[in-house]
Amino acid sequence: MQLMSKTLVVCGALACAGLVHAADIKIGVAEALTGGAAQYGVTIRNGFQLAADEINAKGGINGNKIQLVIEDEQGKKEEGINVFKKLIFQDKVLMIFGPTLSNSMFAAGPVANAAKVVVFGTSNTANGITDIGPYVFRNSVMESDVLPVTVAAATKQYKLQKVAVIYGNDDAFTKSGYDVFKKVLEEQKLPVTTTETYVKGDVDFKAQLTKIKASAPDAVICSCLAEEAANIILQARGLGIKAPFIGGNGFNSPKLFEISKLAGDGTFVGSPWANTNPAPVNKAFVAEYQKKYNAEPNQFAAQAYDALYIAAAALKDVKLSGDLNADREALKNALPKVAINGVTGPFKFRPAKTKDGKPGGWDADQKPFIYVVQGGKFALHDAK
Amino acid sequence: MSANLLSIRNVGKHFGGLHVLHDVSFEVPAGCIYGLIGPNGAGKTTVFNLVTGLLAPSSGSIDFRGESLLGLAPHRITQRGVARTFQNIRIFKEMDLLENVMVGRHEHLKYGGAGLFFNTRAYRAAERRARERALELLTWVGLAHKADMLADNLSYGDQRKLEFARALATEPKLLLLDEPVAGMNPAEKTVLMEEIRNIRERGYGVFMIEHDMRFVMGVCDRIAVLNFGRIIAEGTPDEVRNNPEVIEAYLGKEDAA
Amino acid sequence: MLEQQLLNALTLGSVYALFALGFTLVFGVLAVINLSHGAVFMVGSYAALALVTRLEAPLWAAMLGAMLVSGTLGLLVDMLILKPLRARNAPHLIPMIATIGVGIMLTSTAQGLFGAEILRFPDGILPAGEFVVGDVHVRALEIAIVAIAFVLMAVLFAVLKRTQLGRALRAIAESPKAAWLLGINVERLFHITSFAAAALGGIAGVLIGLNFNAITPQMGQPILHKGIAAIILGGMGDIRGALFGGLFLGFAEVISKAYLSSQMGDAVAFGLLFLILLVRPSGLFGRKLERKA
Amino acid sequence: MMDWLPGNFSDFWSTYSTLVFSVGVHALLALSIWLTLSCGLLSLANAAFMGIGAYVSALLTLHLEWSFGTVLLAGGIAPAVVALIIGAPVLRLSGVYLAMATLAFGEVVRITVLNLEITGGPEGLNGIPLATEGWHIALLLALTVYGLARLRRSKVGRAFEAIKEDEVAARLMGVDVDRYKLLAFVLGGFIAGIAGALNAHFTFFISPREYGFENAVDILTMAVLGGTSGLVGPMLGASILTLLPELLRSLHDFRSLVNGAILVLVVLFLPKGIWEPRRIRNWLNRNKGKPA
Repeated sequence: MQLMSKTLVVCGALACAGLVHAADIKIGVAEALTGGAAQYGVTIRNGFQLAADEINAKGGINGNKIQLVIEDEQGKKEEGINVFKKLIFQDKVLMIFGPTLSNSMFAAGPVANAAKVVVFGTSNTANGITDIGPYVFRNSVMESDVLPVTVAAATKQYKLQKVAVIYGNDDAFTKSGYDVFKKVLEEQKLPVTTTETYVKGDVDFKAQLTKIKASAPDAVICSCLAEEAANIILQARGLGIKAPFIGGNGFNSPKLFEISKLAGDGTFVGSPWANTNPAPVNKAFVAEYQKKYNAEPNQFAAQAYDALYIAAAALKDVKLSGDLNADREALKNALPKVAINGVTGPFKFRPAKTKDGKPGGWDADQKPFIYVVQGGKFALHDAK
Repeated sequence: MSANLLSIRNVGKHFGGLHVLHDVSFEVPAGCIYGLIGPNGAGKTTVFNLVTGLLAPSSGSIDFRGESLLGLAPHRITQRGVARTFQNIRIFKEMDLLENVMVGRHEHLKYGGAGLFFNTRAYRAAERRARERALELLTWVGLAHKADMLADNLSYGDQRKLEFARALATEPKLLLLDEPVAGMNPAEKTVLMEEIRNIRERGYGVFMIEHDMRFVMGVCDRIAVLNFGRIIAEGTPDEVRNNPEVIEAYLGKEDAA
Repeated sequence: MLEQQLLNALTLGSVYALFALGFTLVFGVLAVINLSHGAVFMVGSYAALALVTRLEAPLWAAMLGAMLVSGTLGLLVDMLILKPLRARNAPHLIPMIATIGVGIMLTSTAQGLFGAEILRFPDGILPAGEFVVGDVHVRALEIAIVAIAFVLMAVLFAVLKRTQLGRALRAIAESPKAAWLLGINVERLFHITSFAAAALGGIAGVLIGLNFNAITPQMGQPILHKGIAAIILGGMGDIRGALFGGLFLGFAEVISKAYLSSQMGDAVAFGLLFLILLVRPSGLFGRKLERKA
Repeated sequence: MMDWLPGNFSDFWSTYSTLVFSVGVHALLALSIWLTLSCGLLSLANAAFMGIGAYVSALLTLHLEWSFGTVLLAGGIAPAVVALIIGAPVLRLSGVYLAMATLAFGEVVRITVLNLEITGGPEGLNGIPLATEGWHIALLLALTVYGLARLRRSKVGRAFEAIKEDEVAARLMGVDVDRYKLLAFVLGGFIAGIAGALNAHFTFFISPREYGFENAVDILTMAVLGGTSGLVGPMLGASILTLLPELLRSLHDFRSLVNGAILVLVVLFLPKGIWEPRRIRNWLNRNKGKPA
């Protein structure tokens, strides 16, 4: 019921916007709103919606209001392609945000790139996303930018000698996180006592954790989604593992540490966003989100929120001609010049390094925050 | 060359501890209608299952036209020239009559995948011949006018006839009939008796299990009697009819009405 | 480490067994592979959660409520879907597909009502006790799960062996037609079985939801696969087999994770299932299937 | 006047071409499972066969740059060979046991792909070039339908039907039941593999999660929904289940609820699937009797 009424509100807002302003800027949002990935997709949509409402309430972009065309891509690759095509060819949107999963981006991204339409991912961290082509942008910070800093900070703090690793080996996100961890640990010459895996849907990690315990690491590195992370931390403490955790992007959920309570204390997390970031823009975002959706925002909502402001900043410099192809091209050329200070901190793009040297898209150039969990809350870690 | 179509020698069969057949031996000569009778549970259908390869004997040998059938898969035995009908009719109910009979032609259709895919002349000719032969058999059992009806819609008696035609379609040298007249009225039985004789005239051997004594005695050239898994008598109908052991064990108890 | 791993195996195996009990009961009596059992399990979790959070019911009441909700659901599925299919003698594939549809409906309804996010039981509802013996750690809840799995199995077994109801159920499992000829009200017993099996699935959902404290609309799917593996390993339709199969699977998984590689856990479970089906289609503990000639 | 029509059509085609491609690929998959069903075998291995076809073909394209024709052929042959190897032991099972064994086989395939280096593990393979065109799918679907239609009317089709209805009677009619079951299983694997290869070359990306249990069930559902008494049914079922989510887009959160409900309702009220020639013929005949 709650969701239904939300949808109605959204529709109502769209209808009004459509009536009042002829020169709306149509922007496609393709996220997984049903299915397993919906838990991310829904908050991402909320982030976009919040940003769009704010921008429109302040008069839009150069007087033009933003109209979000929201479609459900179900977290499936074919649906991703279908939705992208619908947005590009039928709804004739200026650009597309999404899709939720890297997998869907690998399938749908080439469609947008071939049609010369900007596609902007806010939650796609996999390697190779921006290899797809020059129309592909993302503000999702790659693990390879975050994890080296996180591991270095934790090593310094805890004087780590050896660590154990656990990751989900059937998920693209956690597996690629693990690959980065592995590289970082090799580079920083930190020995690994044991490497354990689990698969999606697992709820019992005790067999792996018992092995980890027996290997007596100084810390446990965990490339996991938040949903599994809480159980992993709790079960580790239940087995008597006292070593602190070092988490990847998936740990970046305040809810996670509410659940795991003090069990998660001491955990190092590197991430582009945390709700305790004291910057005023972030405080306002957290409060507004809370008010609008009666739930705490997460990283995915924050990145979506920032992404729309990044696009808006680019659109301010674009003189919309009404010729869709020209406008799409102009937006693509304007985006790389954007630099904003958003809820995830200072942000700008950097050109992607592609494997074969072909022109690639644009990755996020953003410094991660390093947090350490204290009393069940994120606290900014002072690395010095 | 042996004149015997089927030789069963010293065959025993047991399921776990349950002995169904003991040392069963008899011969079915060529050009003969042979009957196997005996009380319920005597092991008659087991004999059929052994001959058709659905079961393997625990001991003994089964030869068909001088070659052993042991270890052959059921379809190989059919290809050698043994066909059968079932006590509880097993036609293909969701297929029409013509298709039912054409399944029996299966092994006689010698075309490969390419001929099938490209619809070659040889393929069409083979299929046409099979259809003609199937229609011929349906005509012979009097069902040609129902050729494109679903087998499921046939009456009980017609289903038996269809099973008959289907078995004949495999061009058997020996036809095994499991209670062919069960559930038939006297008029139908008379017709069937004629048809079974006809089959013999056309050069087939017939080997049947039947409870109906009048029918068996009327149509069979030779009869074997099975009781508690053993052959207790074998010979012409007259010999069997007068065998005291048979009268004692079988005819005496069950009124041959 | 071995002691802890054996304990881990025992709890994981009990979780599988707990789920498999209802699953195998339905198969044994109704001869239906009920692929909505995973969703029913999920519904049990959500029902208990809703009772605890929205009505502030105590845990025991929430558990009873969850059993009632999921049991009723099972009963409805039987009356509205499986019964008509039985009446027209549909081949075994058909009810299986129907239950897939039911599973999709339930999962999607749960997501519509509760959202896709992970939900958790509030603090303080969980029995928090923990025991430490030497280096081995075990939580009270885990002991409860193991105990409940064994007790439920024993109760079910006793009901089947000792009571009139059980004899009737076994007669149906043997041949519904013969049971009907003996004057047994087969339909009523099908309803009872469906209710009981779903209620068992529901309570399994609550216990496992409590233990791992993660409730999502999709939570039934992975355990459904393991449940299928467990009942095949144990012999389909066999109550003891569900427990043996569940435990066997739990041990196989934990041991392979502990001593081979944790990547092997699922590969071992399904590889084992595949091989055992080829060698012994009736399961490790089941009676040998009689194939009709 | 004239220029809006093609323009409109090209927009339509740009928007929906992938959807149409998916319908074609799903039709092939539904036909592949129809083949085993027509032989009385409930096999859930087709999603795994599709996956093998998709991976083999994608790897050949990415690493060896074979031509698309040979890639497609290899994508069909690879799962057919796997089917041939596992067929003999697996097909001794029947009913739900066969279903469960093939399901387990599918899981083993998925986990293997997940843990191999060359398949990219859970991250899958991306950057597969677009090679599938509409006419490829149309042609292969037409060839498949033609081939299966010819098969159905031949001794092979009669043997399949006989095996489905009564295995013992079929054996005693001289049908080599084991060989024909294997034929259906292997051919089904071949068709599913081709479908996987086609799919991999228009979606740019493949990953192990696309070939799991849910997908096996989806394929089965298409065939059963459409009806398995002929070739039209599976194709119809595939079209409906592919297009339905698009048509139901406005239902948002409750879309899959409707999907599940349709499945249940069809099973309850159209036991032989939507396309049942006999029922439709009867209905037509009844209408013919009435004055126009």
